Amino acid sequence: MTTTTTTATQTYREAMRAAIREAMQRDPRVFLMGEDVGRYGGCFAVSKGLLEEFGPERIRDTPLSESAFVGAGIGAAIAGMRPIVEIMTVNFSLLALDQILNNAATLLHMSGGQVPVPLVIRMTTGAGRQLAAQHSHSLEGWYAHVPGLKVLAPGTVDDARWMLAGALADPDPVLLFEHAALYNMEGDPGESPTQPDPWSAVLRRRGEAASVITYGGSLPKCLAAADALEARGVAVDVLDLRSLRPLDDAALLATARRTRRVVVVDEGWRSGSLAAEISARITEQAFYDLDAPVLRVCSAEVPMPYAKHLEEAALPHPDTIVAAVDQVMRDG
Amino acid sequence: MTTTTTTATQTYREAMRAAIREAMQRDPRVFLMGEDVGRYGGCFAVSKGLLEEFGPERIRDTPLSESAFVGAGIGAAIAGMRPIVEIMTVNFSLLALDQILNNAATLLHMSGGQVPVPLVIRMTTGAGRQLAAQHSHSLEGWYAHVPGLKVLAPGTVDDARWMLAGALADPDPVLLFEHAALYNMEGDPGESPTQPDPWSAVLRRRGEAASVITYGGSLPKCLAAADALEARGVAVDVLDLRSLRPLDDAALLATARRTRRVVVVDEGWRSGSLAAEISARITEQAFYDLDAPVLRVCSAEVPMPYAKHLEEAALPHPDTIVAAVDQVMRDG
Amino acid sequence: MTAALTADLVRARYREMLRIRRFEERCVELYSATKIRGFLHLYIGEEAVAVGVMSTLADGDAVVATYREHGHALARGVPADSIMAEMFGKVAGCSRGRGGSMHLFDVGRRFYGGNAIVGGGLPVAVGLALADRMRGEPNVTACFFGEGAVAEGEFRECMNLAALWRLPVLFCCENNLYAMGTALARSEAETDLALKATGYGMAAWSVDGMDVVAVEDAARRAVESIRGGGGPVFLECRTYRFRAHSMYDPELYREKSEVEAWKQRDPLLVLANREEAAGVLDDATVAAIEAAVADEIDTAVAFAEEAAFEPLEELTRFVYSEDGR
Amino acid sequence: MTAALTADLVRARYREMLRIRRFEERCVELYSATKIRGFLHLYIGEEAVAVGVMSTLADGDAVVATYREHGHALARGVPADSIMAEMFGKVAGCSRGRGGSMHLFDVGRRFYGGNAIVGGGLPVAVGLALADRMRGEPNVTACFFGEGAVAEGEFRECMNLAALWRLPVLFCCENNLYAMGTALARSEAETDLALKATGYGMAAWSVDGMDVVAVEDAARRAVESIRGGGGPVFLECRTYRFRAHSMYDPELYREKSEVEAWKQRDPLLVLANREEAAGVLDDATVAAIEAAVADEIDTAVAFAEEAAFEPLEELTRFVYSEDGR
Ligand SMILES: Cc1ncc(C[n+]2csc(CCOP(=O)(O)OP(=O)(O)O)c2C)c(N)n1
Ligand SMILES: Cc1ncc(C[n+]2csc(CCOP(=O)(O)OP(=O)(O)O)c2C)c(N)n1
Ligand SMILES: [Mg+2]
Ligand SMILES: [Mg+2]
Repeated sequence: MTTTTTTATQTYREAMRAAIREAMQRDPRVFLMGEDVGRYGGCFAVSKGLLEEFGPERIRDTPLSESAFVGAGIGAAIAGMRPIVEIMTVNFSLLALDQILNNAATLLHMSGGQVPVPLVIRMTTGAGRQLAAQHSHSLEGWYAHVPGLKVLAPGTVDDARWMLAGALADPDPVLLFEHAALYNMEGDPGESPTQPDPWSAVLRRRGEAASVITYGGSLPKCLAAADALEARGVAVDVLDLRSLRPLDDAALLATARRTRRVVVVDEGWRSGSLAAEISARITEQAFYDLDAPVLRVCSAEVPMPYAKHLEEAALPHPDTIVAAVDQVMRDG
Repeated sequence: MTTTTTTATQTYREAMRAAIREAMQRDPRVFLMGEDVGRYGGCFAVSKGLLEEFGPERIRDTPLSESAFVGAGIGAAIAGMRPIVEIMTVNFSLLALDQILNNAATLLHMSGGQVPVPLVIRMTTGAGRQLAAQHSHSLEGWYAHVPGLKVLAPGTVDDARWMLAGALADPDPVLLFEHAALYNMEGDPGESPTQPDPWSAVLRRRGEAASVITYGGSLPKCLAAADALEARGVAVDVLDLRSLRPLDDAALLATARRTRRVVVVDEGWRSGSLAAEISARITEQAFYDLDAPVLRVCSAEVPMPYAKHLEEAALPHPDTIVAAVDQVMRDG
Repeated sequence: MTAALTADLVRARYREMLRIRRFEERCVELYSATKIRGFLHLYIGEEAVAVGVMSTLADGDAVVATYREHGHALARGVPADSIMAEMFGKVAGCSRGRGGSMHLFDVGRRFYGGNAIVGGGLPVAVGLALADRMRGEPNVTACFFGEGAVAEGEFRECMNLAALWRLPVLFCCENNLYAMGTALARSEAETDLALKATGYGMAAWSVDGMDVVAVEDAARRAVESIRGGGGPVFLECRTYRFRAHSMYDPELYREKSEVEAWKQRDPLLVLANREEAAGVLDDATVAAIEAAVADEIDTAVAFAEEAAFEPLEELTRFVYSEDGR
Repeated sequence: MTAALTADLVRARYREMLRIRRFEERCVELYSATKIRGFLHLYIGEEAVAVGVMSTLADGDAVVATYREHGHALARGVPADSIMAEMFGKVAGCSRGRGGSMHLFDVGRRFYGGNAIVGGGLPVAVGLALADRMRGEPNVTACFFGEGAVAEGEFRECMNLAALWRLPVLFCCENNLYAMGTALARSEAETDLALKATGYGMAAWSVDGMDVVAVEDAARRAVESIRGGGGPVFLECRTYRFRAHSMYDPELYREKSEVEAWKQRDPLLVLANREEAAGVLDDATVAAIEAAVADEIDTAVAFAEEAAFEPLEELTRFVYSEDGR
């Protein structure tokens, strides 16, 4: 299976492709289904070449019917297959939300434990490419609100390469969010997983001054901010959540209690963001250990504008993250 | 217009009906559209009798096509009508979410201010009637995450009677959430609005011991809890948010700063709940004024079970609210 | 085929329809007695559809139904006691009391619920059929839904997808003329439902849904064609709901006379009046069937009464699988 | 009707199609120059559809289009400079730089965008028509969408709703055979799109979408019938996209030869070769039109270049109306 061994550095896109290929080679129950995953090669070229290798039955192009093919993934999973359903972007997943929330997330419970749904749904998320108000949402925090679903957000090439296997091994529905801005990021995922299972958070940087908690597309921005702070002699923790549901409470509290100052960075709109949940959890459980209120760096509350300067102003950036860290260190 | 003047006490259902009737009598652009609003009389009997009074053009029964008729409401609003679209329950609104989020919430922005959408969408929300996992969601907090939308949650007969006019007067899309458990609640809305506009929170009880912040279907539970506490000599603030987006920050902070101890009560699932946003906001802005961490009383993170004892155990109750207040008073 | 309807089969079908009828009549009493709560949607008047179609399915076939599914569950062989216990909210229920009337499940019988979102079960049915198809299993998935669901985008997407991929799905549309209070003509521009299937290149036919023999014949043809690889079939069963939509329906939208007229075509009467039934359903036989059915239901109610409630500590079970993490 | 196509009209239609062609060719250059960003979907090859249909609409009529709408905006009369400025992200753009290529708006011309969710514009179009209908306005709403949208539940719900309520909507399906890389036959079980309309009891016909005269004739018939109260019409325009789906499409899904064959039916050639055009489109005339078009586009680009960017302080404007609270 030389096709699946990874040679030194590759892109996030290539890593995700290698993960899908490996899963399909290892388990005949696995198939990929979605719009243009086959002949077109995938709208972000993730599945490019897989049609030739696995054929149209297992690399299954679908009509533009998000509700039907996501629901079909649920049914196929119930019947014992291991579908990977690709939704081009999270914006379009709204058309399949009834199936995801009313079926995938509830069937196990409604049936008293009889109907697990071992389905993996992959979709891109996030802004930054001037795609405006209908193609730039970050709704992974929304999905993380729903009991019955699990939500992963690979933010490194390593996780792009190795998280999928964990998602497919899980007996319940797992949503995998790939930030479109990460596809060209390069890294070396190595020959085997180096990280713990997908469900635990990982400390990507270690420092004592403050904790920066983030995930997915915001991780590189936070690492850049950490570098900038480092250059000024300020060392911070950068905690990569990786799993948005379940959240790794232990890791959240550990970093918060150690540095006593926390900044949460999340590309979602600020009000009702996942960052709010993290802030609330830390405050509930570590209030007396904090020297300052948990701060949030999120997107401006605006449907994403097209113009580059406006879009950039709406999103978190290393400098706004640095500013928030300076702020949280001044506080208290 | 004697039909619209209210005689002493009436139910929340009757108050909402009077509000719709009044709006339709006053403005020919207003019409009600949704599943079974006409011949059936409304799935919760809110619109009962209106078909006879206004006819099938203005009390418009629709097919089971949530996406089409909600989107049609958007188009009609853009063209100058003032539609009130009724979605039977929030669970079914998922089928119309693409229209609500990708169109209603974005058209004004995408068009650079040219296309306001003066649409009102009414829907029921909440659990408590043993309707199980596909009919018991409380997703108003989700909608409150979306820039471009406004979200109201009448929790009293008074607000059921008078909030709709404010929603219809607003140039932007307003979602009105009616908790199904409130329809038979009785009260006297009076002859004219006594409360401020719908966008500001109202203190329903005043006390110094702690602040209970809530809205909609949880309001009566919080008032019952306040009574129980009162009986023990503990007087608390009960703040009724009324508007979930925009949130009345000034009112949140005022009560938090005065009592220094806050409990947020919200029927939504705990993780990613609106309660999390309120906790985060208060912590961010009033951290040093708090004597204890903000506590949340939410629903258990489970798709709602049918069995009565399990459903009750999953929901907030006066006693769990009282327990949380006792807790927040012990803390710190 | 009708020839194949022996005296035994006449009795069997009559008994099956009567089971559903009496079971639901008892449910109404138990609802008034507040033993059963939530929404309760009665199938009374439509029994011939579930009984006729189920009698053509094999054990390996799958079934997806709606919130009006007591009849489908009973006809599929889900034990009456586990259904009754479910409606009582007991742990012995077929969904452990988590689902209630709208969410009956029995995976052992490939009975996949019990879906309370109109049209929401169709994509799942398409997926069950896709899995069978990809694995080369000879199974058929029977998906039941009302004519109101035809207006939902999900229905239309699924018809196309199943036809496009030639999946083994029997789309069984129970056309009882109303979706809550909305008559078909106020819901569909084209009220000939079978005609719609042509827009998806799908075989379709309509049948008298009050005649269990006619339903069974039509369904058998459909299932054979599907199993033979002929692709999905749309079967419209013309039927009628004798009772209110649910327990809270004042029925403002239809005339009592219309209901009475349809009651003249009660599926029990229609079967009894068929020639194959001549002499088969004499008073003694019917009385015996009634007695057996009453027995079964009494036992089910007793079972449900005695069954235990799930302990509160179990509240958050079945949100995630226990073999998961 | 064809008789009505005077020499002036031949020149006008040719010029209008050429405007779109040259405008988009310039957009490609500007995209490479990174003046234009985001997604850019070209209409090149399909110009006859927008030009033919728009020429049958009145000022009071409304238009809803997709993300591939430069041609529709230009043909509807949205000034080229405000469109170009929009793609440059400038405040002088027709959507103040908030929308970009996929979200062109001009309410003054009842041009309601610019929708980037496949099928997402249809419900809005139905609502615009509903408002006209309820107010007794004689307007028609023309809704453009690709054949890929036909698979979406939203399309099907809207077809039914418009037909059920007999709303004045022209459903204009631009069948260019592909939805990104998905050929119609891999998307629809029944590829005869007009046939689908019968499932909704809607009038429907197909037309050669490469022949502006044929499109205009068909659209005029449709618009007259709709305005006359005949209910909605589904018009399939058979056309072809000469360019890639967007700027990032390797076009693995179709043969170069297929593209070349369709280019033989370039709408500019088809019009030039019609008898009405004989002698009308001589070299001098075409050269003059080219010059005028080039002028207009140069001016638009210069306008866009010089236009100002919206100040950052304005970022959160237009989330809510300013006359709101
Ligand atoms: C998506 C959705 N919309 C609305 C409802 C509320 N509702 C429940 S049953 C029903 C009528 C369905 O009619 P039909 O499909 O004909 O089935 P029947 O009840 O007649 O068996 C409606 C509107 C729902 N459950 N789901
Ligand atoms: C709901 C939705 N799903 C997927 C997409 C991604 N997408 C953009 S254009 C397109 C193809 C649409 O094809 P068609 O409707 O034929 O229009 P065309 O591009 O050919 O003009 C797709 C799949 C989208 N924008 N919206
Ligand atoms: Mg029905
Ligand atoms: Mg196309």
